Amino acid sequence: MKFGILVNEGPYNHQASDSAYQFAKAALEKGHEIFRVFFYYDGVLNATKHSEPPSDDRNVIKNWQKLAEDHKVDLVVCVAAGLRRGIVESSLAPGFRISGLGQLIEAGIQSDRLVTFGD
Amino acid sequence: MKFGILVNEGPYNHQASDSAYQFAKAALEKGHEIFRVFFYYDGVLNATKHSEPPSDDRNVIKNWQKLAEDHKVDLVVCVAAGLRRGIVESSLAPGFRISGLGQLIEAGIQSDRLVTFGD
Amino acid sequence: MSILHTVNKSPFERSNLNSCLSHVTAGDSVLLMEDAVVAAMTGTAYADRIADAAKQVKLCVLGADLRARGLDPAKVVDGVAVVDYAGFVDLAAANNAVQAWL
Amino acid sequence: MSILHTVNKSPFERSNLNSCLSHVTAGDSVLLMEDAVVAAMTGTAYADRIADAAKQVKLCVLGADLRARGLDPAKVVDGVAVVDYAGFVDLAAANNAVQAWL
Amino acid sequence: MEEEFEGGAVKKFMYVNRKPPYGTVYALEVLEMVLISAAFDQDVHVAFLDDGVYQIKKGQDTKELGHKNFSPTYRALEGYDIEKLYVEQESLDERGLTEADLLVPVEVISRADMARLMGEMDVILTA
Amino acid sequence: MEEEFEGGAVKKFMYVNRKPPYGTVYALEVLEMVLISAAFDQDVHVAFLDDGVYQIKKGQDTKELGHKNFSPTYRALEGYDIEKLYVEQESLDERGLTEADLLVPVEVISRADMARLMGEMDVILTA
Repeated sequence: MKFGILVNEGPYNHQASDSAYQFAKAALEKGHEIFRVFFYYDGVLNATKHSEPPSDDRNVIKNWQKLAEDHKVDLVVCVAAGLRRGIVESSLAPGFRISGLGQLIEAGIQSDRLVTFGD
Repeated sequence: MKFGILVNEGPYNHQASDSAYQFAKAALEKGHEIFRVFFYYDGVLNATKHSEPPSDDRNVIKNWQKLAEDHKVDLVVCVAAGLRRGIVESSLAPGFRISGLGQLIEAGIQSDRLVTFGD
Repeated sequence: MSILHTVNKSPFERSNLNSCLSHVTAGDSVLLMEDAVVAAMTGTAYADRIADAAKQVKLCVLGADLRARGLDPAKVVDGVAVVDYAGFVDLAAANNAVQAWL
Repeated sequence: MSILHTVNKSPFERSNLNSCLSHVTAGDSVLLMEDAVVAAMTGTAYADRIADAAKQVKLCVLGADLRARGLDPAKVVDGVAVVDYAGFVDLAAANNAVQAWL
Repeated sequence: MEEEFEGGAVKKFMYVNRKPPYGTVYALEVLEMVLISAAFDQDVHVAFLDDGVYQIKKGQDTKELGHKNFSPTYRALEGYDIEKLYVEQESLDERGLTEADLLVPVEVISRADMARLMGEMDVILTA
Repeated sequence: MEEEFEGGAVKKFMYVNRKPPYGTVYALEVLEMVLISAAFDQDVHVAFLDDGVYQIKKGQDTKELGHKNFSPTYRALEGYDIEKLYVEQESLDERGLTEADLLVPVEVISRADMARLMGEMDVILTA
């Protein structure tokens, strides 16, 4: 089955991004496909390359990057939501790309299920 | 009277930063002093220099910068909260500085009132 | 000693306002701001609770937040005072501490 | 047609879970996750509401979120099923759509 | 209510609004999502329940806040062929509001009908 | 309960915790704030009410989530001379919890006493 995932909140402040990551990992392990992960609202903040969490905690951004590397998951950041919040091309960690909100609607159309994680 | 202000949330996603700005502006207009504005939790995201909101909306970051310029308000971003969320020296808009959480406790001690704005 | 309590979320969505109102003491003030301003209006399922609270403490609401949401400051519950940001500053100054119910 | 409803906030803090439970229909499933897992426990002021809901819909709770908060999966309300993330994926696949009550 | 299923790619989308405007950005950014979706020729439904009904309250004036007043955009949705706007009766009642308080034509339905409508959707987007 | 007011700079600080841990970062970052405040020789009070009581629930195990389990740090507060921890009785009751469920020694007080205690504070920090 093809899953689309929408992440509404940034890293650390809310568990949304962690839960989305755990869901995506579990879906892939079960042989499902992740059509796309779309980052909207404060979710765009998950794409920053400058995050350096304490070494004894999980690294939310690196978790997504590794998932993208290992499974070619498409990680898309909303351009308009990013501009509001200061996430632009130069802030992006490897593995993320910036595009339009249409990519979320497309994920809704192309995926069998769209699952949202937020506050 | 001396006010300290704590901003817990980032720009746009929550009204907290707007309300804090309106409070600070009104306090200054009434002749009070703002000892410091401290940005903690997602509040650190108010300091990004990369934010470009739509031109028909308010610019939250510029509002703070102008307040700092016009009234020499001390805008302090928590270093540890910033590191988690990717706000580091190179991301700072002019007018903000990064320092430790002790600056918030000091604001609590030195100010007559500490007012918190959050989610 | 008295506290200015600020509440910024709708009582239909969150328990902040209820929790705040069960921790006020005589002489305290409560300011409804941001999304909490909906609680100040007459005709809602919450209006009686607000009318009761307004008898115990000084209850205020931010006019700017009411108007932004299309709510008429002339139609707030009896006993609730509509204030502007300068009034918010005065409330913070008039009490000994400010507690945000987040 | 059936929906998997996800709820991630405590019913003591927010109205999400109440709102969700008043919009479920026969055959739907509800997953309590993140801070909403506190609702699944026996002994709380909310437990009767959950026990009732578990008779109407398939009610599940994420074990990882229970254990993180020191809550014992063996002590959830009767009729609530404890699942892992793989179980969450199965629930999403088994229903026609997923609705997050944010 | 019949839909064109030519091409097999038309899905029933629902955007669920449960939060008031301005206190958070969700109302505005959901609206931006609704507008974009118009370009995809899907079967779009927009639901207002709980505090979401405040998003379409008449008479919003944000000058003092400095926020953009985006409420007129709801009236523009019709021009994008987005005409299926649903408001929950019980949510209005709890807030002392009536259909006359709303700035855009909507279909007011009961909570039970809202629940049934949600059950017919393929994609449900919330914030 | 008497305080040293030498130097005139000792204020009564209260950190109010009302949210569960892990769903949001507030519990952790408030704890970091409490730890820093220890260096300033203020009169520190830490209150747990509403869902905040879950922050000090025994037996937290975050391995599956990947989150850092910061709950042992509450037990370390004593070493920083932060010993005034208050828990609201009614909040425990509503959640079916008792003092025996808590991982650190606290003073359990009534809601009315919590309200009175708040009224004595100079600075109240919440998140």
